[in-house]
Amino acid sequence: MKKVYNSAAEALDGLLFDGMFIASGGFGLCGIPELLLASIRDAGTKDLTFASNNAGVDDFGIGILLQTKQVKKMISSYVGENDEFMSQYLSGELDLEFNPQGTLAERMRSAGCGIPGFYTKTGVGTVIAEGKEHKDFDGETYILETGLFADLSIVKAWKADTTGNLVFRKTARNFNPPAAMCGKVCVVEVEELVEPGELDPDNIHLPGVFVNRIIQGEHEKRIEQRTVRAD
Amino acid sequence: MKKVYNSAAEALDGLLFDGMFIASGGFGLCGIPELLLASIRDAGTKDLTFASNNAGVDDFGIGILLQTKQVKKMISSYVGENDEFMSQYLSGELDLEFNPQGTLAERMRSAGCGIPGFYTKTGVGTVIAEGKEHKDFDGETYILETGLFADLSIVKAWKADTTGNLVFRKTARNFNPPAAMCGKVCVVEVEELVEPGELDPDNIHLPGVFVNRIIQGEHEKRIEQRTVRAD
Amino acid sequence: MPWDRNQMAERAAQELEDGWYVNLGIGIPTLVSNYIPNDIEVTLQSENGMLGMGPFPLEEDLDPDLINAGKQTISELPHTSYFDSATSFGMIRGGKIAMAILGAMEVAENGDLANWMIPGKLVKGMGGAMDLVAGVGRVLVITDHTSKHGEPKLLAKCTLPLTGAGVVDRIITNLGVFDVVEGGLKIVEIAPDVTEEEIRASTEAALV
Amino acid sequence: MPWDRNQMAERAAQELEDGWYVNLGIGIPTLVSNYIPNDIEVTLQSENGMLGMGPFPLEEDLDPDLINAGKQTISELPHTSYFDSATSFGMIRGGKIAMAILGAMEVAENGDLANWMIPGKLVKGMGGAMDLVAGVGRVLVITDHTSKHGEPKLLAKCTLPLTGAGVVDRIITNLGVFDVVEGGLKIVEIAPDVTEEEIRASTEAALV
Repeated sequence: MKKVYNSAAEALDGLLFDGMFIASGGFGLCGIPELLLASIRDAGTKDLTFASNNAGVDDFGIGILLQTKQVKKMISSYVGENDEFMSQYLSGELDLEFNPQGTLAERMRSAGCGIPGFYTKTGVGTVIAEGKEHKDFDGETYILETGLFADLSIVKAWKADTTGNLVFRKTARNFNPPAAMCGKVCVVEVEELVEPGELDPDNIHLPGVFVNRIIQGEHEKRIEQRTVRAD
Repeated sequence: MKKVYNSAAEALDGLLFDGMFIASGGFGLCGIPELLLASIRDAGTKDLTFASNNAGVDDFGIGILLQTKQVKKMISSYVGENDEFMSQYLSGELDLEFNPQGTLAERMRSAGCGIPGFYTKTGVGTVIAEGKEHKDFDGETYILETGLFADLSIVKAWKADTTGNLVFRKTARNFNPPAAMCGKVCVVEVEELVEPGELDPDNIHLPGVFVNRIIQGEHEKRIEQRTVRAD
Repeated sequence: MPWDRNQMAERAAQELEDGWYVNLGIGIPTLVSNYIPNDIEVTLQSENGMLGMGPFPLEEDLDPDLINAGKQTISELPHTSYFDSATSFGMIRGGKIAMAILGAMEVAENGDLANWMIPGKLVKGMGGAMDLVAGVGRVLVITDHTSKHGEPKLLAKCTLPLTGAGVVDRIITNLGVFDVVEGGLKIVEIAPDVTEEEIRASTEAALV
Repeated sequence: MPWDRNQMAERAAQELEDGWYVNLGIGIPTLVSNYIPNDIEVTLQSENGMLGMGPFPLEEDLDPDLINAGKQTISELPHTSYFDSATSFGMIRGGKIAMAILGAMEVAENGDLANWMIPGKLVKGMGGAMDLVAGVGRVLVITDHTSKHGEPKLLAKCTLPLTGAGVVDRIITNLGVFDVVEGGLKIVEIAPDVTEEEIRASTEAALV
């Protein structure tokens, strides 16, 4: 069973359809599946729903799919870096479901772990709780949040072996493992592809069972807020 | 804030009380907090409830606390390796709550992650589901399982740095991370204690925020089923 | 002649597909690993926190930190990964494991499985079996067709506490291969020199 | 004289205790890290998946894979650890983070906090703020006492969508320090040369 594909287009072949639900890893522009996003733009797949913590910037990340109006709905915790997003949202072209960041991450992990619902205190007493089931545990009130079951997961890792074992680097890990877990199919792009045995089995961040297809490629890895100290 | 203590007794000082609920890591005799268990036996703390996948064998692991009749109740998935357990259970001296193994692990993780309840398909239609809330999601029936909030977590790791960052080795990881997460206080025993900076920050299996006290010591690491192949 | 333990395991190995992640229970299911066809890649999961389980270790490689779910010492492979129990059952419950191959005390014609407890007698616990049957893609049971006392194990209804309700997909016994279908069990294959009459005589479950 | 931004941050840093894990929000809360007393150890959490956040990096150490929750490039420390977002919010929701220090648009006398949205105007999202205020041990708010237009920010009731209901423990403004107590806000400390009358004049919340 070969998991390694030659290009993003090849790896996504047969997986894309209009109206589909895609979960994407990344935080801001850090650790985003930039090659797969570009390939989805090129494929022209429409009416997409994206679960992704952010919406990229105008010309990078999910932003490139907003420019082409391929996105119908975003499920995100923060979209403040994207003017195109704002204008499409305010004009009613784009649907938006805000999720608290931890709730979004847990909804992804839950779906991947066969958990269709869990209770959390996050959002109780806010607009987030409206219409959701409330339940008391030990005298405190919690709300029911549901698993986010996606048609496709697209994620970015640092390294993979050919069996799909993944390793991430620093804060580029972020949403990638939970996003990888919640899709029916998971496609991964990596900077470096190695043979089985080259990764330490104690330090696999996401085991290959969660990964279906892999591509290796060059990454721009754009920095969003360049901040340095003097000395 | 010093997390490193000189002995198991010192690390447990002030934390033990009769009737308390302790979550323990380990699977079979692999990765069990043997030094802390021995220290709890020496302390003589009574009427303990233990959440632990197994109950050890007669003279090792939680078994040593069964011999001294310090355990009132076990929450476990499999206790088949322990004659003392069986006789105390059948005579009514010991209370037992069977949890499916995955449900037990997730109940620990959930408590540690502030999730008081989650739905699972595991156990639907079996004795495990009796008396539990049933709920349908997308046409399938699930049962509500609750977080296991313990008074104390006792776990065994391979290495720790002095700030409590933990690394486990091979299958000795098992229940240790979820057990560590679910206690009000978490005490860890390790084979090797290192300085901050000696562990790879990308490969910390459990961050120090989950760890309150650490001891380093010699471990017997007994093998339960010694199986080898000829050549 | 009915199949022996190894032949049942060999037959079960034919159910495996290339690229699958599979969990093998204790007993005959463990033997399946000896018969995985050479032309497919199958990765074995051990629910205590390992993917890519290897064979028993050489004497000099014995490692107390490396055991399988049956608590036996084992070895690792180049593509092995280790993880904690919550993650392990995450992949099980989440349907990422294609198949579990398990033993049985009783299987009912509706796919109910009992393999963990005899009230008042055997109180060991379900371990990971309930999670496996509820979560994996396909549940294959390997069991002798009858008990040591000659009693049928494929029943109209289980008498023992269930491991899972309606969870079994296929059963391999020493007498043949059976699918759980609408209305009962369907005979898929019969072991060499075994007759359908013999099967019917030792089966309580409806055979359709 | 009322406190300036740095003085508010310095005052906030006195709230920290040895051994605490703390999450600092964007804006003035970020400045708190400059004033952590030398005799205590405080570990900063960045909710995008890092414990042990260091200062901004040197030019030559810039790393696109190493950013904080404000998307700024940062550096690591010897005891740093990285983890995924589910684990990150696990420790937040699970109460392992002792304190969050956050900014505010409005705080109500009952501890309600609004700091994420102005309907029809500012639609950026709550990020991790709702999880933080619901989960951490203690919520400290740092905010100017009044808005740019001189309107009170400590209110009888929030007018904006809430980040959390009844979640704030203590508030540090440029005029003083306030605790959320039964019946309203209690003045804990007054900035130098500020009078209680000035505070009362610019506060809508009940001061008890």
